[in-house]
Amino acid sequence: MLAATTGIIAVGLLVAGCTQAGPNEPVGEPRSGGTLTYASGDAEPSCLDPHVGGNFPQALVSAQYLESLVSRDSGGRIIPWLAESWTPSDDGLTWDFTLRDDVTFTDGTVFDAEAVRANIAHLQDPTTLSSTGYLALGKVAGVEAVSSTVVRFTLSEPDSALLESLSQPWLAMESPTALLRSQDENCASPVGTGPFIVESWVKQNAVTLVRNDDYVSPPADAGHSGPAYLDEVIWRFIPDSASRYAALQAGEVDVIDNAQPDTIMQAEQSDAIEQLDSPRPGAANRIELNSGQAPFDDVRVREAFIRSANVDDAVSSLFQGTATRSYSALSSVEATAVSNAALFDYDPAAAATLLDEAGWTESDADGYRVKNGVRLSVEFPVSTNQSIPAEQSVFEQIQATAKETGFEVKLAPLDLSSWYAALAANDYDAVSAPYTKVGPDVLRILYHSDSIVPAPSGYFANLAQVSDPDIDELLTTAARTTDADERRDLYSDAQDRILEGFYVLPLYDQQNHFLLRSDVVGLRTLPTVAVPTLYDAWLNR
Amino acid sequence: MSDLEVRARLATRADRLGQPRRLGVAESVAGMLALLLLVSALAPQLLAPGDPLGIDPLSAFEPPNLAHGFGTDESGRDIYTRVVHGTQSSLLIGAAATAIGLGLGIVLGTLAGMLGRVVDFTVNRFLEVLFAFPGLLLALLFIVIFGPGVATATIAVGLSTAPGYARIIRAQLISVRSTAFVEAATVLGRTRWQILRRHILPNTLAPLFVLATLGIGQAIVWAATLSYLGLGAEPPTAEWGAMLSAGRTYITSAWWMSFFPGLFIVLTAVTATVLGRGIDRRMRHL
Amino acid sequence: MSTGAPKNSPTAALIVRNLRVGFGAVDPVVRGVSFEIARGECLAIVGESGSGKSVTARSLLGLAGANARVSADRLELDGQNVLGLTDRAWRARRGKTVGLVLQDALVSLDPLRPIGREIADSLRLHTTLGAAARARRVLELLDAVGLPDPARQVQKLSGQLSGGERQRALIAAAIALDPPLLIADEPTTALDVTVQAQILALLEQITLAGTAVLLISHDLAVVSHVAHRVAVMHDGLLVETGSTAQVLGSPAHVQTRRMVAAIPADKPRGTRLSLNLRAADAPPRIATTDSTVACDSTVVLEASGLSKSFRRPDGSRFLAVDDVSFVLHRGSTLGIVGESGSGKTTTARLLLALLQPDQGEVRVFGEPWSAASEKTRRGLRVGVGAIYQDSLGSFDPRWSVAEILRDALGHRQQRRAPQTTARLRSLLDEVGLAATVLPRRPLELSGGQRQRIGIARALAARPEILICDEPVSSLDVSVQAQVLDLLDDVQRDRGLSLIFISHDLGVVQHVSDQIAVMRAGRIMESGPAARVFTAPQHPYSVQLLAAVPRLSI
Amino acid sequence: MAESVVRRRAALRVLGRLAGRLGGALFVLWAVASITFFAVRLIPGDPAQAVLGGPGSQASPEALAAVTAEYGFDQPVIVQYFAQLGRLATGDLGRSYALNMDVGPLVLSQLGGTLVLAVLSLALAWLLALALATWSTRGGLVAARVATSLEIVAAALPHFWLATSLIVVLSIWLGLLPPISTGGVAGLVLPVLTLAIPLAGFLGQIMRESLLTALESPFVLSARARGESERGALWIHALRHASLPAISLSGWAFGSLISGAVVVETIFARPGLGRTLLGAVTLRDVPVVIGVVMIVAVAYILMTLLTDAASRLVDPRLRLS
Repeated sequence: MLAATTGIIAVGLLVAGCTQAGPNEPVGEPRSGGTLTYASGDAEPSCLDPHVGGNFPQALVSAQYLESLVSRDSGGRIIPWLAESWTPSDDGLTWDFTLRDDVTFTDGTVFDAEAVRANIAHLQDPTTLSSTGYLALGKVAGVEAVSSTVVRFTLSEPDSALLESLSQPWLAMESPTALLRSQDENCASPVGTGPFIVESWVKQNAVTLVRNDDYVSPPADAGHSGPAYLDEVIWRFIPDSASRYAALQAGEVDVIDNAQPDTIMQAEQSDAIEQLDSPRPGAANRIELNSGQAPFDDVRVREAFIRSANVDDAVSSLFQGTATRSYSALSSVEATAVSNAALFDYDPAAAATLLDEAGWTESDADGYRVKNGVRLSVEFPVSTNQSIPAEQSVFEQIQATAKETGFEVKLAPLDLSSWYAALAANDYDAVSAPYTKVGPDVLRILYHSDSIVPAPSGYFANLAQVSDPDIDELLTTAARTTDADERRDLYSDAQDRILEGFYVLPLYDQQNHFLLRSDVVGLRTLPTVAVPTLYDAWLNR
Repeated sequence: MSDLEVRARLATRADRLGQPRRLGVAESVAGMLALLLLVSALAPQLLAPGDPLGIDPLSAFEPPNLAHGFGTDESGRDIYTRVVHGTQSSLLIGAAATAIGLGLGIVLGTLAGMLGRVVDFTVNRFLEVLFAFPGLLLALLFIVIFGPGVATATIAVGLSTAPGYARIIRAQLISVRSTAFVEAATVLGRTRWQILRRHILPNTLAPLFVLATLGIGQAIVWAATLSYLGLGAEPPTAEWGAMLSAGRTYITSAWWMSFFPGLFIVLTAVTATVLGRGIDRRMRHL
Repeated sequence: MSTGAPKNSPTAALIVRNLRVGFGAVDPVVRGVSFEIARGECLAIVGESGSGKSVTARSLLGLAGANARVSADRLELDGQNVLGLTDRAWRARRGKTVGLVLQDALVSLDPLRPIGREIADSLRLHTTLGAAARARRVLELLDAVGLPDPARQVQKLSGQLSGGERQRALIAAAIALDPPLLIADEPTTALDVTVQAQILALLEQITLAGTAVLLISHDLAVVSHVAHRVAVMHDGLLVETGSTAQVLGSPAHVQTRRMVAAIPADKPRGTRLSLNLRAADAPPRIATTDSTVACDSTVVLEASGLSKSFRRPDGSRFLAVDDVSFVLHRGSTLGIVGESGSGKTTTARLLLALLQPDQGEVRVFGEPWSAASEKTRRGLRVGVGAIYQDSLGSFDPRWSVAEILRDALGHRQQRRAPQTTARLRSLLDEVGLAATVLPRRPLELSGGQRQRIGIARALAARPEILICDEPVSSLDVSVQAQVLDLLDDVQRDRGLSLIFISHDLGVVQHVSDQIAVMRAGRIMESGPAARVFTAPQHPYSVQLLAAVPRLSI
Repeated sequence: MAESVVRRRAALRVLGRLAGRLGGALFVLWAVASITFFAVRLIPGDPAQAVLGGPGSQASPEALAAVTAEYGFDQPVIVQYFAQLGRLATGDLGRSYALNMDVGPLVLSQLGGTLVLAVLSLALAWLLALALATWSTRGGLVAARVATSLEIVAAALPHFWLATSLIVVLSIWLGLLPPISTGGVAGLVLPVLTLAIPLAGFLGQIMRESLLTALESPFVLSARARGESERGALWIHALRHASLPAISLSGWAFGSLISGAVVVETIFARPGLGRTLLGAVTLRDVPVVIGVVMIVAVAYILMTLLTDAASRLVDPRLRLS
């Protein structure tokens, strides 16, 4: 048992890329009891049910009380969770999931095929206002309960990403009885099968979770079985990063997320605080260049911009080694990620020649390039909600270095809605938009020309406005292909074309750093979307 | 009552222990500070030749040292340079906001004070309503509508100070209108217009100078607050409030990033107050 | 009256030898003062503002101030030396062996506390009396100072009492433990004459009861009633001390003479009040009918049936001026006299057309004045000048004397023009001021100078009528005398017609040809000054005249 | 009989004043509501969109339609206006776009925290100001100079800077106090200090000023002449006078505390109106903004009535006329 525990943690840490072994190793036998306070820097969700809307803050907290049909291990393989096994039909259009028969929701409702059907229905019901889950189920035509333990998904076309989609917290299973309640009630206290139960939620302050003593259904890669160790979890929302870290220092809280680079560096010095780094899956953090309009409709200008931006120095100075530079469109945790450093060297000279070739020959008083009277300027709206300060500083440094080559980068920090508005109005030349989704299928969402067509809300995911039939072709086939190797090849071809087209300037993985008091042991993140799970965590006090 | 009215009220209770004629130590210091601020606003290059936006990633987060008196920020920019260059935008915002507030205040106040009961009543009700949005609330409401940014923040601060100015000006007008010397002028057979021009307006507007001085201090603090809340000027603009909100992130590791801009805001506000009091004391003693 | 007690009598309640009081570095304001007061004796220290009389009084209670330097050869209260007492020891004496009554009880009693409490304080501090006993004593005291219906009054705030009642309450507080010595600092200033008389009577009664009373005043006439002995203080020294009769009857020191001469009451019209020191003994000019401008019968100003009412805070209206009529003949002076609230100031404002009457009208030079529109009136205004009580307030604080006068001359534009400067000089000359005042602001001038500037401004427009509202009531007697003389001169030289409004019968009697006695907005009695003052008909006039403080020797 | 008449008149006057006050208050509320309503109509963009959490939500057209109908955004503005007034009259502040709950309960749940903060800060500010004022009147000229400087500087301190400085020094360097509100008393110290210190600067100046005036006034002189001690002069006479202007300032002070709460609650992660408001402003959550503004307006009006009553309590003269 102990061996298993540490072993698994070791695996988890391999991924984490940062040892959680503090000075107070070796840790003793896990002890039950105690209250853990988690301080989240993400915005407080407006609804604790991740079906509604579906953003990362919801994923973070709901992972403590909701569980999905499947999960993913640190190697990226899909592993059983609430579903013990699954079998796709040969045409890939129907999937049968065999469910655990020993699981009940914390309100006593039995977890069965009917429950799954109800959940999928709930997700696809427009009045639920689901967005993430809704999109992920785009190809799911229908769900039926074959038996109490077998549920069948019928697809409109093969979907190689189905399992990855189902592994995400936004598609987690909730008690159908609870789902019948009004949305307000369900938002305030969603009912799942997880190791903890939502006890109360004081808006603007904290969510209180208590242990689910009847818990039986940890994912296959969990550190132990049976109920969680912690009695209680206080889930606080402290948006101000400085206050959050100070609170951790003062021992007011035990775990914080969205740790800023400088605080991570401080934590390295301190014995009392440990770090847990677990990059998010899906796309890397990158700057997308709007190839849909001038000046970036010209590949030479796109390359020139990328070559003129000194990203390496910016990242090293601002992230102080807490983030590694990425040369890929995908997160480094994606097995299928293709990385090509050569394309992204900082080379002002090359950039200059490229601009000359592209016709941006003259330059004006301020040293900016000009082409027939038009200054070479780049509109760059920045979402202050989605880009942490360090990242905004990276942009500022890119602005500064690109200036030397003659780019005028106009940074415009905006609140979320104005930012979306700017994108919807196609009022941008460069933009950075994180996108978290399990698996390489994220590429289809981000770079398939279909995604240029705005949703009713005006939002569209293909912000680089990549419109390349070949890429479309590759991505669509990949999404249909269930054979792993074939799929990987298709995706790597697609990535090559995207990278070589200089549509994106990769920066680093979506940062996902946690800091914890060193007496918090066994905390790990789910390899699905890298949200922490407190199931294995215990207090070594 | 508004911030401004309170400040004004405090200022005009001229420091009883200070001799009116003699220039107090505090005032001479404040005077010099004001001079420095003006210089750094008009010709920052004289005090800080560097480039406030010039980055130097390799010397980021340096604590105050000989090379960088106030230390450096996350991109290795020199904080001293930025603070000095920030004076301009900060003072400008403060001045603009004050101008807006004062302008509106004068219009409203004069309307109320000069155009008889009905107007006075209406304007007063209107002001009462505005006062139900204490302090920043009016500004925040305005920002909700027109979105954040330097311009809106400036206007917002201006708007939320306007009622204060208006009420003071109105009161001043009314008190001057009923003074003995205005009556004396009537007795000397002066026309309304002459009296307005020679007595009422000068005696009403003179105190506004003090008000404006105090007001700028307050406006700067408020504008900085808005920037700090991320609703005003944005980084990397060298504006004190914006610098503070940038520094806030690193407060646990790099206190100097927020300390020095804040210090300058406080200094400016104090300077404004002391000068305002000084000017006021002189004005009422001759 | 008794001519004081023998020196160094054992019964002396206060002995002061060579008292010196100074503040900061400047030379002392009290420069060696010596006097004593016996029980049952009333000594009056008389002096003008700045003579150091109040400081003297305060230092007798050890209240000269934190930064005051007090020294004396001898300072004994009730036979005990009080030089260099600790604050604690002083506190034990204050209120017990010496009581203090300040002027204007409105500010001398805590406006937030019922007077009963204020009076009970000294009992609380110095006796072991219980609350009930204190309450009883307070009632007795209020009764003793002649406050009607004490039981109701004790609950009232000083603001709810009339000036007289207030002053009585204040005295009651001071004599609560009946201290051997009572110091009364200007106890009757700012009171109406009739009330003043009552308070003086009260003080006299207290003296008779055996208390030593030190009366501080600027007004010889006031003290002459009650004081056994008078000490004249000037520039920090007692220049003359002696029995009231002797000091006032045959003043030895020039300062005393100046002050005696300055008392206007009973001095015929035209008599000089301010002594010309260069010719100190020049016989005062005797008033003759021809010495004043021949009062022809032409009416320059006429008020007929004037009425004006105002709204009270609670909405009810009250008549400030009620059917007032009079005429002003060319070259003569009409004195309007009345106590506070009699409506004289409202009348003045009506005459200046700063207010519109509800009924009746004012005619000037036979022309409609109050009835006319401001526009047409403006043309006539040059003919009607005004002099105000608060001269300082009547000047724009931002203007220098030069600007004020230039404006009054209507020469604002031609600032440097020679004729302007000439006019300014002659004006200043006329009001007896040097050209050096021109660049200064009124705030920097003395009260007397300000009032002279006020007169100069009024004269600048060459008016025929001057309306003077309490022009001298805020001035020291000698200054008052000078200003009154000045008015007399300019009237004579320019043949002006004056309306002279004042609460001070003495002054009015001195300056007026015709007199109107006002009370509660109505004119009680009017007629030639001589007649009204010698043979008043209306009982109110009689009462008023009886109360006028005269030099009673 | 004259008595009774007087008393009746007095009673009528009181009633009249109360009625006037109430009317005034209602008017202000109505005006505030109207201004805010029409003001937010100026906000660009589809409100239905906002309800669904902004353009980012990728809301489906069905959802948009549903919301538009539910909130009556398709109605003419005037209809919506009266509907809104009606709802407000019944205490219904509408529904938050972002927090997806009714604004009324939300705001009320946040009100408590802010009130505690404001009241405590006001109290502390009073204490500080009083202490400083009394001390400075004792200590002579030097003390007075020191006091003045302290007050001016204090009054010039921006909340956000004071707050962060306090955190750095007291929590991070010295580790004395928790840097965020933990719900415990310790967590209240820093926020209250942050709000109280600048306010104390203002109150202190005005108190000291009026304290000196009172101590130099003739009635205190006569009290001293009666043998009253300095302490007596201070406590029985002067302080009462000194408190009057400060009391009348407290209405304003409350307002400034509310705006201070916006900053303080954000920095110290305290639940409260200020933080709610700021969140709503950044998310353009209009109903919440209106709700908070309305609540603050009500609180503000109540506060002014309260200070009014307080000064009547201290100053009997006000009770007379």
